[in-house]
Order: sequence, then structure tokens, then C-alpha cells
Amino acid sequence: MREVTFLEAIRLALWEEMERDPNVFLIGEDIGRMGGAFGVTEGFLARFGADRVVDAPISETAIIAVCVGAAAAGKRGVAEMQFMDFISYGFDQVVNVAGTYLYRSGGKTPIPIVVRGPSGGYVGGSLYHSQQFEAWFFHTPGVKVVQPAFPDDAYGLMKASIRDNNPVVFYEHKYLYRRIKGPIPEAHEDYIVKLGSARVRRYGEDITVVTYGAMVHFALDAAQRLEKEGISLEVIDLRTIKPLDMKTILESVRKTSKVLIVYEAPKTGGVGAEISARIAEQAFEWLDAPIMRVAAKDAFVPFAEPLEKYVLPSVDDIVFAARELAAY
Amino acid sequence: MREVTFLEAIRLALWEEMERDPNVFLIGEDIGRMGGAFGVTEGFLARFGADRVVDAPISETAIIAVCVGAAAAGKRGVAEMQFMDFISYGFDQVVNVAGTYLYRSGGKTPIPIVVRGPSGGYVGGSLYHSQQFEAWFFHTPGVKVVQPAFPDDAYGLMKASIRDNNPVVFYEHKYLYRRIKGPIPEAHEDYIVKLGSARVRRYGEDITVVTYGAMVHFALDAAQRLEKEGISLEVIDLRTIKPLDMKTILESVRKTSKVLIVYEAPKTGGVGAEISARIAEQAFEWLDAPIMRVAAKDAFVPFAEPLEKYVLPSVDDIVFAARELAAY
Amino acid sequence: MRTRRKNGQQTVAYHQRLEKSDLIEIYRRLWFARLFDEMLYDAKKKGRLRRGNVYGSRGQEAIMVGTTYPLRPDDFVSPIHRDMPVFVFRGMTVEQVMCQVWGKAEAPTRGKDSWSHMGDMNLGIVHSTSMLGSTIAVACGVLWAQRLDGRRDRVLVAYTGEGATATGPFHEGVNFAAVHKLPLIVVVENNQYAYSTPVELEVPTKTVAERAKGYGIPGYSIDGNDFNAVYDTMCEALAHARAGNGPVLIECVTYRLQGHADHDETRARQYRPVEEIELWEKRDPLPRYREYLLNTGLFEESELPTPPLDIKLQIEQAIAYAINSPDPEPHTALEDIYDESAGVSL
Amino acid sequence: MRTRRKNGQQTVAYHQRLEKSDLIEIYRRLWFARLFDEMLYDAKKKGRLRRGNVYGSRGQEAIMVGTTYPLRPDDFVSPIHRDMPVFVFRGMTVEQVMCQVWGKAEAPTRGKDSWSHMGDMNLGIVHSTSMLGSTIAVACGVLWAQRLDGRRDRVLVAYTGEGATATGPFHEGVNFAAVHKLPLIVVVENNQYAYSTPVELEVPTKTVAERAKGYGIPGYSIDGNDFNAVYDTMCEALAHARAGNGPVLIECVTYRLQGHADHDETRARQYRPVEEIELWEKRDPLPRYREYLLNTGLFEESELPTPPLDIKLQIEQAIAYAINSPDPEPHTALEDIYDESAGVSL
Ligand SMILES: Cc1ncc(C[n+]2csc(CCOP(=O)(O)OP(=O)(O)O)c2C)c(N)n1
Ligand SMILES: Cc1ncc(C[n+]2csc(CCOP(=O)(O)OP(=O)(O)O)c2C)c(N)n1
Ligand SMILES: [Mg+2]
Ligand SMILES: [Mg+2]
Repeated sequence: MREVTFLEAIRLALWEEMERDPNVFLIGEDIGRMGGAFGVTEGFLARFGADRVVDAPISETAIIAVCVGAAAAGKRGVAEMQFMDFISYGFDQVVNVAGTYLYRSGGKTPIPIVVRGPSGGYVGGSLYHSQQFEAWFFHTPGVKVVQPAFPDDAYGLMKASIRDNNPVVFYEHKYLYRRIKGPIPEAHEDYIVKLGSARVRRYGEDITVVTYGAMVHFALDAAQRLEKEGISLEVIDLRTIKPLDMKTILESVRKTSKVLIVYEAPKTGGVGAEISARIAEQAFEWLDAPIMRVAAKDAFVPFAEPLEKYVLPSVDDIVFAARELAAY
Repeated sequence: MREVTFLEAIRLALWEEMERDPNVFLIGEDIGRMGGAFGVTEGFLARFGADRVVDAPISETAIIAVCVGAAAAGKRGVAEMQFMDFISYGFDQVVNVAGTYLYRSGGKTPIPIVVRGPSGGYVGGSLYHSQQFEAWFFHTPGVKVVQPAFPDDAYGLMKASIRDNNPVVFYEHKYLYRRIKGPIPEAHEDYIVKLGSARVRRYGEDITVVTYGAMVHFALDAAQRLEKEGISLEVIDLRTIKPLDMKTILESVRKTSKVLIVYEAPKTGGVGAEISARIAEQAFEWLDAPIMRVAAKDAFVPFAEPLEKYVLPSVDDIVFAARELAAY
Repeated sequence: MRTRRKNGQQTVAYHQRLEKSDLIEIYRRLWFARLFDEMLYDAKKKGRLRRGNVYGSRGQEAIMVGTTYPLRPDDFVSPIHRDMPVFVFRGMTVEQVMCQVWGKAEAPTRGKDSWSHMGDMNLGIVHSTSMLGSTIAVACGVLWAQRLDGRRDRVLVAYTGEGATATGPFHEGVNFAAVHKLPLIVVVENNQYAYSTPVELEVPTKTVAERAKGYGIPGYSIDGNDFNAVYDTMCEALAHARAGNGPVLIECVTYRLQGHADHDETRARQYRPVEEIELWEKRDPLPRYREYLLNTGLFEESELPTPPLDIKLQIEQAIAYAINSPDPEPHTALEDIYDESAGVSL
Repeated sequence: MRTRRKNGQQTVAYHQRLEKSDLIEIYRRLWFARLFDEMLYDAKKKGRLRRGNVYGSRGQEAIMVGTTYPLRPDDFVSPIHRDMPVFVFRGMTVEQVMCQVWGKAEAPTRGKDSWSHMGDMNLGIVHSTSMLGSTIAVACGVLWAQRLDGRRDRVLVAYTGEGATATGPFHEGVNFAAVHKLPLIVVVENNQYAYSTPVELEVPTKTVAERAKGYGIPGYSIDGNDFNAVYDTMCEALAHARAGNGPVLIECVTYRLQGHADHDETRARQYRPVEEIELWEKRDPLPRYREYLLNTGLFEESELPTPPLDIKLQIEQAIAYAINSPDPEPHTALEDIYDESAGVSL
């Protein structure tokens, strides 16, 4: 076991996959000479060379497209968005080119690509350096969506994403990059976290909290606070948003009969809406209370601290909602 | 009253708004010389000239951006996507430029633009001429989303959208263009359908069907079939997807206690998920059955007829789901 | 920008090195393209084909034949909506292509997508989508994979209309290819219109080839209705690209003799001057090439039938094959969305 | 493409027509830009500014002053991350700009967005976003509105880094402007790097100005550290654009003397050769302009203080104003998402 930061876990997964498989290559803005805006690919250029660590022009469409084309020809490209917000420039490549490719090829041409990058708020990044719009890709067929919360999952999920035969959009919450530390397995182990498997990060009795990304940590904090009040939360870390592990969710709901869904994106139309809808469809009889959601307000992530705090969900929000559910 | 097709209703609304307000202009591919791929703007170039009816290069980003910039300078641009599918090329302009502009300008610079075009399946249009991804814009703040089902609503909503001070994405289901006829008010009346107001298109007792676009007609067909079986559907046509008229929905749910949500997009993460989640949050106690959804399967819209039929929702699907709900 | 003279006099007249057997094959390919188009229009009109649009290529045949003929088997192409015959020139069977048009189970897309939205990486045919321009960026990736494999000599020919050169993805793709000197040959079929919109509303320069200047790459503007001009230019471009000198843009000036697609025949005679259409009818590449062949003195009139009937028969048989071929099973609509066959090894 | 000679000899030496009062104002503006940058870096370093990045413009001052000085009050600009002083040159108060930097309630964005993501249509300042290149396309719309109002003479100056010229929206925007001959002047601040990436990995041509050729518009490549060269070129470009001849692209060759932003100082000395940085330090536009002024014989040394202390004071006062100015109320975060004030009349 190695004790590493969230960022380092991702770095190591990328490094080890690059070592393992010569078909893996990286492309993005400033990932070579500089090692990436956050340093995720520091040292890669020197080790793997400019053909496998490509400093691309500012052209997110081309960056993703190069991965798509190379994948069609047997490679496994990992595209870095300098901030995940910029994926909107390569949006069409993800949904209409990568996501549909296998379908259009009659099943013959899988597109193993990963589009990864820092996402999320809480760092004063403002409108275009804080986004968390995973719901776009959650809704669109053909693309998988991953967002880890802990170093070990980041490590195992990145390896799984690179080895997976489908396009994966991989959200790395920048708030976690250097704040969260934890153990990961030793190098060169084939440590894989299967895409589509959630993980119960805390067992509890009263309320099922379904969440992912940075919110997992908020939920765990809330759980700790509520423990003292005698409210016991079960915290499910989805890890993979698509495919969605409904089995783990439903098992927990069956036990607790109360659900709180927590996500960082704007509430309306977020991933949590679907989770709620599925529970309402599939587990209606098990429910003892309304399905509640804590999410960002339906706004952009603003710059000034009081504004950002107002828009994004907080540990308090989770605590209040859980109390309400517990009292229901 | 005039009896017109769905397409003609949109054409007339655009024409009358162009006549009324010299600030309104149209831009898109082939909308001038040819009058648009579907003929929605036939005759406009001759009447309003090339500055107000702009045949743009194939560049959806520029087309939407021209509307955004012109709006910042006081105009009201209406952008045609030749097929709504191509909005993915102008995606960033919608979500990151138009949608955020008012916010970034401290409330000073509203962006009254309409991005409109034909959407939806059932015509063999295949992957890139059948899309119905309104959920992308539903989730993203700052943008309104409209999808009418009848000529009068298409007429009144288009006028409202042009006069609205916000970016509106306006879905025109191509399946309805020439198939659906109905009365609209006489010319030059200020007939406005307020954005954000749903309409009960059929009153019923047993099940609330919440839907929009082409699915309204499917739901009405299903309601007619089920009437004979003694199952009475109330059909709510949302008309505007954002803002969402929860009041009308909840009133109906209070009455029927059973909900079926119908939409044409892929089921996972569609607009109907949010509607279900809100009902589960806000009307849990009124429910007598699981909230059910009928939607497209989580696939692309394929070309061959048996495949397209398999993926897209049908009147039968609604009938079956309603029967199940009724029996619950 | 280099402009070839229209009379076919070039620095190197590669076409003069072709064997008689090549000439006859080229002639037959031109006819294949012509008949393919004619017979599908006819099938659509007669109701034999009931679904999907037919995007015509009448008048643009010399481009498709001329740009593919000098390719090596291991080169790549990415044909789009007006390039259906290219699929056959690069190794798909006519039956496969017809199954695609009819949306049959045997089609390369298994009936999932329509018309030209297909490919076959084993044949070096890169799949395109409806999204104009986007495949040019994807092409860079296919070529990047070759670079990783040490195969810098495999060329990719990406087709595009002149209208689509206004798209962002076109720019990002060509820019990337130029920065990295990828062996990409962009063939711009300038048929003067994008649907109804004339080229001067799409492209600000006098020729589309001038776009090449913005990327510092060679740009040719040639007579796209002259097979020999296309062929010679292509040979030159291939030498340039294979030698590691980077991309080339070839504008083939031509004309869309029909409507944008089969549904557009009436309107296309309204939004375009009829005299213009008539003028270009006279520049038809097929009679032109036939005349050239006769002028070489190598052929009797009877060796150059108009049309070669066996080709017609071949196409008709493929159409019949497609029509009689089974539709895809409904449930297969949910296949091939995700590939779980491999990738994650434990 | 037209290349101006670096010694400042042009067809028309517009700068020689400037009055003494202009020269002193220009000198002061150059210093304003310099001090603005220095003092914000300092505020960030000292912890007076705790949120947001400071994107430096040190070394690029001649471009900002030279491109704005010849503008009419009714012209438009769209400054981006390295152009903060332009907001002031075009009419915002220093206090407003500082409130924006500190995210205060009085800021043009009311604290909603950060740094250069602001504007004021009353001042002709078009709002940009982080999305590089996208404002160039938006600029076309602002100019389209002028066309609808019969105001074809109002020019819009859109700033961009050389790196952002690789984006799709740059292409779509410039292409649209060129097709419609909109009076758009694209000022490319070629500071040799996009973050850490050198220009040769972003732009395939020898100069960025060559991109202009792809749109058939005039492209200049000039010494961006020479105020007079920038000013003269801008005057020429304005005449061109106002006369209805369409867009112009001006590449101002310069250098980013600092890191990409304040957090990047250490790395920026690793991913760039130190000799290169030192070389460009010597080309600093400020001493250069001062020398030019002294050479005109119009000034005493003492008339050209380094720095003008009153400007320093003005900036310091604005910083203090911003720091003491109130934060936005939390609930205002939900204001200005939709505008329901007007639009729909019944
Ligand atoms: C991004 C995008 N926008 C619009 C369309 C609709 N469309 C299909 S073909 C076409 C015209 C293409 O013109 P051009 O590139 O010149 O090719 P041509 O059809 O003339 O061969 C248009 C606008 C599309 N397919 N993709
Ligand atoms: C679409 C997009 N991709 C990436 C970024 C991140 N980014 C911000 S500034 C920058 C470098 C810009 O380089 P250049 O255009 O040369 O301008 P400079 O900063 O050198 O003035 C990058 C990559 C962005 N803002 N937008
Ligand atoms: Mg064309
Ligand atoms: Mg730069």
C-alpha cells in the first residue's frame, strides 16, 4: 500500500497504464512540457516522449477527435481537458462521434478513450472553472461517466477506464486533488475498480445517502455529525455514474426506507433526478418518506465567496435534509 | 381563426414578429434563398432582405454567436438549426455564452435569442436527424426550453419566445410539421402563450399523463383507446419544459394520485426524471402508485424502420403502462 | 497556392504513365459512379427505396475516381455524403453498400445508421457522421495512430464539401494536421453550393484552395471534372504527404448537377440559375474522359460503351440483393451501444 | 500578408501626427498598464487579494495602448484575460475594475464572474468568457446589429492570444466576418506561448498573420513592443475596416514576461529558456517608448517620470476602495439568471 493524494493516485494510474500498454497515449493542453495545469502528468513527456504525450493546440474538438480516430485505429487515447468546463468545445465529439461510433460501425469499432480533467467548485473558480455538468453525458447513450471520491477508487477507476472499450468521461474533482489522501495498492498490480459498481463507504440504518465525487466527503462529514444525534446514515459512493449501480442503491433503500440524494450540479435535471425517478419506479413500496435531494441551486457557480457558498451544497444542507427525513 | 399546419403556425409567428419589430432577424443555413430545409422561412428573404434573413455558412457556433452578439447590442436574433441535432456544434454558445450572459453582465445585458429547429424521430432520420436532447438545456441554467405540440401553441409560444428577454431553445417536432393542423388566431393579434405555463389538453380522473411535443398526440391517442376500457387519462401538455409548470402538474396529481410521464428522449436522465423527482419530493403523500415513465430506450435513434420503432416510445407503450398503473 | 492549368498540362503528367488496362478501369469506375447515382435515384423515385435520402454525385465522378485511383491499399479514406462510390473503390462490395442504403441487417452499420455514415477500418475506410467537418478532426487521430506505429507513410484522404470548410472542426483538424505534418489530404469537392447556399456566402476567398494558406500547406485549385487533372494533382499530393511534408488541400472545382438530395430536384432548379446548370451539363466529366481516351488512339469506340451494361447489371443485382436481404431484428437496436467484450483485464 | 518593418517605417506614419498632449497621454497609459499589473501581482502576493488568478500583461502594454488609442468613442472592444487595462482605456473606472477583481457587489458582474469576464455595452465593451476564441464569433453579432442599424462604420477590436487562433470558434467567427465584410479587427497578441505551449505547436504558419490569408483579409505581423508600429498599423486597419472592406488581422509579436498567471511564476522559468526571457526583458516597450519620446526633442527627462507616481496612487486608491467595498449579498447569487423585466408584451 502507498499513501498518496487523490491527484497522485490518478497520476500513478496513468503512468502505470502508459508503462503497461504502448497503445495508451495522452493528449491535451500543456500536459507535456509543463505536466498539466495541476501537474497530473508531470514527468510524462520525459519518460514517454512527445508522440505519446501530446501538447495539443487549444482545440478541444481536435483533442478529443484525435483520441477517437486513434481509437478506431486500435489505440487508447486519454484526453485532458485543462478544466472539465472546456468539454463544451468538444461536446459534439463526445456525444455524436465517440459515443455513437460503435453503433455506427455495426459493433466492429469500439472507441476506448478517456476524457478526463478537473471539475467542480469550492475553489473560487467561477463560472468556467467550476462546472459539474456530468448530467449531459449521463443522458446521452454510448458514453460512460466516472467520478471517484477517494485515491484508491481514482486509481482503480482510471485503470479500468483506460482498459474499458468505451468512451469514458472521467471527472476529477479539483477540490480533492491535494486535500484527500489515502492508501492505494502497490505499483503494477492490476488493481481495477469495475465500472458500474458503487461502494458503501459507510454503513448505516436510517437514511440512504446516494452521492458521488466531492459530495461523498460532505456526506461522510454530515454522517459523523448526525451520529451524535442518533441519526445513522448509510453513504453510497456511486463512483461510476453510468453505468449506474441500482442494485447497491436498492439494497440500501430496502433497508433504510429513506433516501437522500446529494450532488454538486444544479438540482434541476441532474443525475440525482434519475436516481430518484428510478427509486420511485422500482422501490415505491419500500419508501417511508419523500425522496429528497440536496444539490446546487439552479444557478452558475459564481466567483465571490459568499455567492459561491450560497449556490453550492454544503455539509449543513445535508445535515438539515437528513434531519427532516429522519423526523418524517 | 385560421386553420393551419403546425409548420405554418411557426412560419406565421416568425413573419408577424418580423413585421412587428424591426429588431427581429433570422439567421441559419439555407433559410433565405431556399426558405429553409422544411420551408419554414419561405418568402422571408424577398420580404425582409438579406440583412434580416441571413443565409449563414455552415457554422452553428457562428450562427448562434451572431444572435448572442446582436442581442447584446439590442437585437432579437432567431437562429435556425437545419436540424436540432446540429446544436451540438453550437453547444458552448448556448450554455456558456448565451445562458450566462445576463449573469456575467450584472443583470444589464439580457440575451433575447431563439434557437429553433426541427427535432425528433419517427421519420427515418437516423442518428443525426432525429435527436431530442432537450435535457441538456433543461439542466443548464439561464436557458429556457420550449416544445409545442399544437399549432396554436406553436404560434403563441414562438411569439412569446421572440419577445422573451432570455435565450430560448425552441424544439419543433418535424413529425408534426405537416401532419398536425389546427386553428390559430388571426394575424397581428398579440397572441402570446406565456412561457412556463402547461395546458391540460384532456381532462381525466385516473392517471395524470405529463408530456410534451409529439408525445402529447401519442398520449391523446392512448387516452382515447383507454377510455373504452374505462381508464380515464388526464393529459398535461407542458409546452414549456423550462420554466416547468409544477403547479399544473401537482394539481392534477392531487386529483389522480397516479402519474405517467412520457417523453421521446432516452429515458435515463431525461426531463421526465426531474418531473418524477419533484413529484416524489413534493407530492409523495398523494401518490397511490409508483411514478412511471415511458420514454425512448437508452439508445440512439437508428435508421431501419424495425429498429427505430423498437427504440422510440409508442402509443402502445403508453397504453400498457397506463393499464399497469390503473391496476396498481 | 498552386493552380493547375485546366488543359491538363502539369509539371508531371502522371496520367500519361497509366497503362491501357488502367484507362479502361478508370473509365469503368467513372461509369460505376454515374450509374450508382442514377439507379438509386431511380429506385427512390419508383418506390423501391422507401426510406432515407439519396445524395447525388452526378457530375462529381472524376473526383472520386481520380483521388482514389492512385492510393495504396493501406491508405485511408473518409468519404461523406456525396462519395458513395468511394466505398466500393476502396473495397466494400456493392451488396454491402446497397444493404446500407436499404438499412438491412447485413449492412456495415447493421441498419443502425444511414447512407454514407459507415466505414470499415480493415479496409481503411474511416466512418463519418452527419456532422460536417468533424471527420477531418477524427482523421488526425487515425493518422496519429499510424505515427505511434511508426507508419508515417500511410495517407488519409478526407473528403469535404466547400461549405463544410467553414466549420470549426474543419479548422481544428487541419490546424492540428499542419502543426504535426500529418499525411492528410483534404479533398474539397467544390460543387459551388452548400445545399442552396452559393460558395461566396460560405467562403470569403476567391478559391477554396486559399484556405490552405492559413495553415501554411500546399493548396491546389483544379478542374474537378477533368479526371487527369485530379489524378495528377493527387499523385503530387501523395508524394508530398508520404514524404512527411504534411497535409495538402486540393480544391476540385465541380458542380452538383442535381438537387442537394433526391427530394430537392424541383427547388434546386429555383435557387440556381438554369443556364448555370446547363453550362455545367456540358462539362460532364464522363464524355470528357471518353473523348480523351479516344484521342489517345488506344481505343475503338466500341471498347468504350455508354454505359457499360455489365456494370448496370452488377448494380441492379446488388440492389435486388439488398431488397431481398433481411431487415435487422428489432431487439438488435440495443446492441453495439457499449462494448463489454474486452478492455478491462483483471 | 503585409509585414511592417520593425524600425517603424511605414507607408503612413500616423504616429507622427500625434500632438504632444497625445504623446504624454500615451506614455501615461503605458505606465498605467504596467503599474496595474505590478500592483495586482503585489496585492496577490501579499494576500490583499485572496481569490482568483492575476493574468499578467507585463511586456504587452504597447499593444493595449496602441490598439485603443486611435479608436472612436463609439467603437467596440472585446478584451480578454491579458487586457485588463483596456477596460479602463475604454471608459470603466479603475474602481469598477478593482471591484471586479475583488469580486465585490459594485463590480460590473456584481461579483458573479471574475477578472476580465465583464463588459459594458454602453461603453462598447463586449463581455467575454473563459472560452477562448468564442468572443470573436460573438463580435460578429455585435457588428451585425450595427449593420441592421445602418452603422457600418463602427469597428470592433477583438483581442486574442495566438494560441486561441487554433479554436473552432475563432475560425467560424473570422470566416463569417470575412464573408460579410464586417468591420472586425482581430488583434492577436502573440506572446509566443499559450500557457506553457510554444507557438509552433499551436500555429503551423511562420507568422500568425498568415492565418489571414485563409480568409482573404489583410494580415499584419508587427513588432508589438513598438507603440508606434502598433498605432500606425491600427490606424491603417481602422481605415480599411471603416470603409467597408471587411476584417483585418494584426499579429502583434510580443512576449509574456511573466508566468501564465500569478501562480505560474516558478514553472514559467522552467518551461521557457531563461535567456529568452532575458532577451525580451531588453525589448521592454516602456523604456523604448520613453527613448522615442526623448528623441523627438519635445520632452525633458523630468517630464517622463518612471513611474508617474500619481498613477500609482490612483491605482492604490482604487484597490483600497475595492477592498473596503461590500461583498455581494449571498442571495444575489440567484439574481440575473433570467430577465423577466420585459420582452413579453401582451
Ligand atoms: C454541422 C452540420 N450542419 C448542417 C448540416 C446539414 N447539411 C447537410 S449537407 C449540407 C450542405 C453541405 O454543403 P457542402 O459542404 O458544400 O457539401 P455538398 O453537399 O455541396 O457536397 C448541410 C448544410 C450538417 N450535416 N452538419
Ligand atoms: C477553450 C479553452 N481551452 C482552454 C482554456 C485554458 N486556457 C486559458 S488561457 C490559455 C492559454 C491561452 O494562450 P493564448 O491564446 O496564446 O493567450 P495568452 O494567455 O498567451 O495571452 C489556456 C489554454 C480556455 N480558457 N479555453
Ligand atoms: Mg458544396
Ligand atoms: Mg499566447
